[in-house]
Amino acid sequence: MRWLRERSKVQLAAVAAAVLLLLALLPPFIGVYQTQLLTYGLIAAIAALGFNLLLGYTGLLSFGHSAFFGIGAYTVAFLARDAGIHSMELYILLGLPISALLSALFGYISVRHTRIFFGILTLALSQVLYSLAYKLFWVTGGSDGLRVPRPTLLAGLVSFSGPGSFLRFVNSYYYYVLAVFAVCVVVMWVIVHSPFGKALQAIRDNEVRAAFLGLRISRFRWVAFLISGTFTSLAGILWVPLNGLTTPEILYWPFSGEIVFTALLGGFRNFSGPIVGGIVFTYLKTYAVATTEYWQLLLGVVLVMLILVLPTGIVGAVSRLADRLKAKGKS
Amino acid sequence: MSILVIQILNSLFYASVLFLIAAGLSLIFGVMRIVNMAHGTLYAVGAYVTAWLMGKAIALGVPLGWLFLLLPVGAGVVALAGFVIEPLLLRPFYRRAEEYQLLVTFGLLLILEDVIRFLWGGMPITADTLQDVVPIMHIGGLVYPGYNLVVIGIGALAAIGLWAGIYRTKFGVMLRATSQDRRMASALGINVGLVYMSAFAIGCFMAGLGGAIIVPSQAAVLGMGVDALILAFVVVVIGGLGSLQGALVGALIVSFVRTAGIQFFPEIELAVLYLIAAIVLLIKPTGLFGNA
Amino acid sequence: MDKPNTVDRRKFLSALGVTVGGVGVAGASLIAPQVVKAATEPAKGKIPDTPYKTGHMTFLTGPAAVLGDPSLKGHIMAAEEINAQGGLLGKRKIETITADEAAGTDANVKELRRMKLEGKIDLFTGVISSGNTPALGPVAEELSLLTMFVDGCTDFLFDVAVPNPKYTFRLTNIQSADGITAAIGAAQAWPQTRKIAHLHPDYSYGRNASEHFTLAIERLLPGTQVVSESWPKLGTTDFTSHITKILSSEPDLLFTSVWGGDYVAWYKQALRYGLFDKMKVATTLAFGVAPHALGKDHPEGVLAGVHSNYHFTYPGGDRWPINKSFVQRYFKRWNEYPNFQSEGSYVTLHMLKAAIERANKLMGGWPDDEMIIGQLEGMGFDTPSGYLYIRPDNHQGYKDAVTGFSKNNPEYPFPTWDQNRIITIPIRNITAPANWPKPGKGHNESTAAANWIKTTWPKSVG
Amino acid sequence: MTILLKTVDLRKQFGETRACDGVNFVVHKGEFLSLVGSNGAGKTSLVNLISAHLTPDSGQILFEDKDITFMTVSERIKAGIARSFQIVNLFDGLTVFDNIALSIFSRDGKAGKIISLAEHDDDVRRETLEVLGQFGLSDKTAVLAGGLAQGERKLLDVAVAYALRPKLLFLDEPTSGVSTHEKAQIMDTVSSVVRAGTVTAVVIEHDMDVVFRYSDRIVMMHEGAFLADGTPDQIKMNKDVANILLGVPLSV
Repeated sequence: MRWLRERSKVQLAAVAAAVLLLLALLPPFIGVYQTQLLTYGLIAAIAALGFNLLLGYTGLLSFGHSAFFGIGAYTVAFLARDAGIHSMELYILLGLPISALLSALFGYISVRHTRIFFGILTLALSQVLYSLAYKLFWVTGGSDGLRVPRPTLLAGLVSFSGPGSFLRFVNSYYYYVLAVFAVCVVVMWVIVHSPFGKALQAIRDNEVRAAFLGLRISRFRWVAFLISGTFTSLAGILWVPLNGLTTPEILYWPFSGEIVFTALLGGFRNFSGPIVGGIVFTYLKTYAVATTEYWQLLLGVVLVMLILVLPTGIVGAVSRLADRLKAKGKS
Repeated sequence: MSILVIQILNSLFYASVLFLIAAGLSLIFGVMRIVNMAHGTLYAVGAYVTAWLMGKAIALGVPLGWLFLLLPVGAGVVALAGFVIEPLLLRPFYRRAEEYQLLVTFGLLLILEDVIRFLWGGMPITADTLQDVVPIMHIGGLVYPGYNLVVIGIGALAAIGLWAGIYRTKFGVMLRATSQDRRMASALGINVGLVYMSAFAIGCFMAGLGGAIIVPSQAAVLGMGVDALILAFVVVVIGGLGSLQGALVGALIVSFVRTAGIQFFPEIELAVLYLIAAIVLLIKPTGLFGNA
Repeated sequence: MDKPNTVDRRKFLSALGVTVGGVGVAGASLIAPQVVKAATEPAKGKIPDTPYKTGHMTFLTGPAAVLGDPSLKGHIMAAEEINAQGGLLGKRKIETITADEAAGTDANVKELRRMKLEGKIDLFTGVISSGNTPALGPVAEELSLLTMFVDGCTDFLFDVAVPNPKYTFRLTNIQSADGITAAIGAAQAWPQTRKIAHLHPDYSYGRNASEHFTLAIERLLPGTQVVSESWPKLGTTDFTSHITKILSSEPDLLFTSVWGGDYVAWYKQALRYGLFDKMKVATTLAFGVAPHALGKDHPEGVLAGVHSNYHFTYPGGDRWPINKSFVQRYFKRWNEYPNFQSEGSYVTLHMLKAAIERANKLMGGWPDDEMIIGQLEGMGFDTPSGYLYIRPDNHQGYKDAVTGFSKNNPEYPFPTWDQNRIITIPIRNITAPANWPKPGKGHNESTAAANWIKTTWPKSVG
Repeated sequence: MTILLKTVDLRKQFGETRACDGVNFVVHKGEFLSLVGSNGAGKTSLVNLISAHLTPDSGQILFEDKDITFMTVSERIKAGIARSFQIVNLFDGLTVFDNIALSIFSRDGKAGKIISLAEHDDDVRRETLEVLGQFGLSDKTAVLAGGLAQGERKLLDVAVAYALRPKLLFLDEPTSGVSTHEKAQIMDTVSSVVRAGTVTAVVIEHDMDVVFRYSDRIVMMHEGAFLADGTPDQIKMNKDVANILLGVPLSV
């Protein structure tokens, strides 16, 4: 029995390692542009992974996750501008506790409600942050946002200046983000397979019954919210140096809509759904914007079709297809 | 003193339009349990259609007084759009989780924004001829456009009409029954599909009417719907999703706070509105007049 | 003159080089008129016939499309003209890919990288929002991509975001010039002003306009006070409460930087509240939108700014044939009149063409980017709006700032400028000189211009 | 016999309806007790009050001589009261195994563990498999609870509550909605599990055959109050019960 369990885990690890290796080998073949786009995709995947702990595993639809992405991004921008910090590790080490604290605060307020009220409350809270970032011009730069110069990596061992530094940065940063991404995936995988993760899913499926197992529902939701917000903040932290600038746009509610879109695109009832969704959405939006001035229409149609035809998202559809093929192979 | 009177009138004017949008949003939620994110954009459609029709009518030499008839026509066009949207896009989702319903209307928002641009382009469209049909009024030493009073009047009429329609007609009984318990209503022989479709169309009509009456005093511009949606959200959050009185009181609160904000604390006017919404949600998550 | 740091206002204004009127000295800064001619001389050396790819980013959607649409039209028209002559150096046809600026700043950064790295563009141009150029400038530099911003006028771009530009240029006047030009126009026309109300869109453009207007007006009209401030969000269409607030403060002058669709909605409401009868109104961008976006009901006598850049009626008549012919061709092509965005993006391509031709004349063959940049730096160029100079130190375009007063001239279906009251100011007199310290280098003002005004401008009297 | 649970004059009213009208309910340790009565008699309300799903208007609930009237759900579960639900209440997105394991994690205070894999806890694993074995669900471990047949769902529902190892277990109609054949199977399983352990069980049940066959004692409720209380044989003899419950006198 134990052996069986271990075997399936070894299989999973093997698949994950293969994907990781593939991702690691990609840059020389796809060129610098695709490399940086893929970096954006991995960052979006981290954000969606965090978001989905709430939607997919806890059953809470947050329409305000832009807040956490923005908290991460603005924290880095403030650290860079006001504290003169230019090390990626310090951004992460200082940014995470700050994000966790704010996520805990937002979560404490939000998890008292569920369903549509939870969604609207998170939306309202994120809009408070948005309007502050927008209005407090002298602190946040208003709509101009704040610039963040390229940080050093690995405690200052790798730094970027001089000619060709952009190309070097993109390549190094890709691996940096990939490593953080891998850690995030493992951590999130453990979380959703932990007793805590199981409890969240139980709460999602049946709140009343979960309470009659003695689980303290709102405490669990709160911790889930905290973890979720912190993950999404981490994505914001990683995003700023690549983008070079943060503006209130990433706090505005349509950006929250994009995060929801992302999770749905990949499939929020699957662990890997948001990861796939994050990467695919990054490409989808980039090429939609590049191809047509009616990109909003395109995204809207994709979204509606997705909900109509592929409610379980890409991963859900693919795994169903695989199941069907397997069943056919057996018969 | 006359300034105070005018600011109160301004607030009522703004509240009338906000009420029309928010009441539609609330009605749709109350009956169908759908938060319609495309609602602001439907309001914009109402504004565009009305302005466009008015331009055509003026070019055709229609007597100016008759232009008032175009206001309900503009709203009617949006209601017609509602009759198409509900069975086509929303009906397949009633049995699905509410996140799908939310997202499908988000998709609709994206689509409609571009459709507006495709049909009418990027330039603002104005319809201010209608505004000048109504004489300018004098309040103290200041002037005030009489048309704004017409808007306030329409807002008040719409509120009364909606209230009467819901609480004093047979259709209203069906509407309320359906909103209380869909299955029970269906068992009682109410055609739930038709009620849903009508509720959605009435909601659209209200949004469209909001757009139609505002466009003569402002202009139809791209992006007006997204802004309106957020404010309508604030209104229904404060008043209570699904409650008509809530939409009315919420609209009044939001527009008076906004006016006070503009007058006294212009720096944080916007943040204050969101904060009020967040505080109401904290203390009474269902809003001042809502019930879960 | 009682104190050394004060000066008579009239003398001050004339020292600034302010001129009023449609003719006369206004033309002084315009160099000898010459029509944009077809390249008659054949190019030297071997020129590839591959297309020259440009990426034009502007607002194709959203409320700012009202500016983006003319921008793209100007660009297309210039490309068509150049291509009709066979292309750049007679060989390389200009190809354009467009991008929607409304996709958001982060999407714009991605799109710029895509255009260069995947679309292999040779030139990046366009951009309207002052929120976007500071994001895109550094990206263009890191990509080593020749970039000629048409607008996105914030001082912040070359003051802070890209302090030592190599690949990045910008053609329109900088943002600080807007507020200062309006202040000079107002001080010139309405010296009796004492009480001023402000109405600005709540983002950096509005902040900048307000700050620089106030700095300048404090020196031009000492003793004025701000009696009311309003900051509607960009995209606001209901201004009734703002208007009432302004009326309640009973100002002599309202200064506003509201623009585009917001401005249209605003003036229509202000009209019905009788605002224009109660006070003078100075704007930075009333006439900045496509001219036909405004109606004949627009009041006369408003200081109608054009982002201190260009209005198609000036320089008017036959006095500056480049403009006359540009306006005619533009109208013929698009059946509408150009605005400053149209002119800016039109000029951008012609200026590039001139730089390429000059570089070719010097070295032969197709010039590399370094050589084109060498030609652009310090280049002077006759444009429809007058003489444009690219300062070599900060790659910023400079042309005389211009503003005027609205008037309903019968020949146009929309308001234009009163031809007898157009105000021009030599740009060097309202911007910080070349080596003036940038923000963060010895001072913490928001712009170099702000620090320069505070340090050097006297206070006027009289 | 030791008294495990006792309610004192417990009252709960919904509008005009008296769901519990001064109920004095006693459960003895180790017994298998059935709570019967027609629909709306107040059985489920009583269980809801005892399990903290409802708060009483007045009265007292004593469990092992401690006053638990104002304890929260989780405190009562910790004290040893668990329940199942009339309408199956499972975690449909979790496997059968996880449904049970979660009960055990929760009971042992391990449900908050975040950085450890649930399936790596060997103690919990062993116990989960054991419970599944007792309820005859061993071959369904990896199936999602949502994919079970109705009878199996009923069993799992009981098993989830049972896995909390309560001292007092309330089962609200464990056999409703299944075929007669399955009913016997479920009740056999449940009663054997209960009797094998140290659990006291209170079952709400409509099927009098089932009630008479498995119960040690039967309490009959009517309109929010107790009508009868006794062994199956005593209840069978009670005329009132027969009148109300069956509408016909029983032939002796």
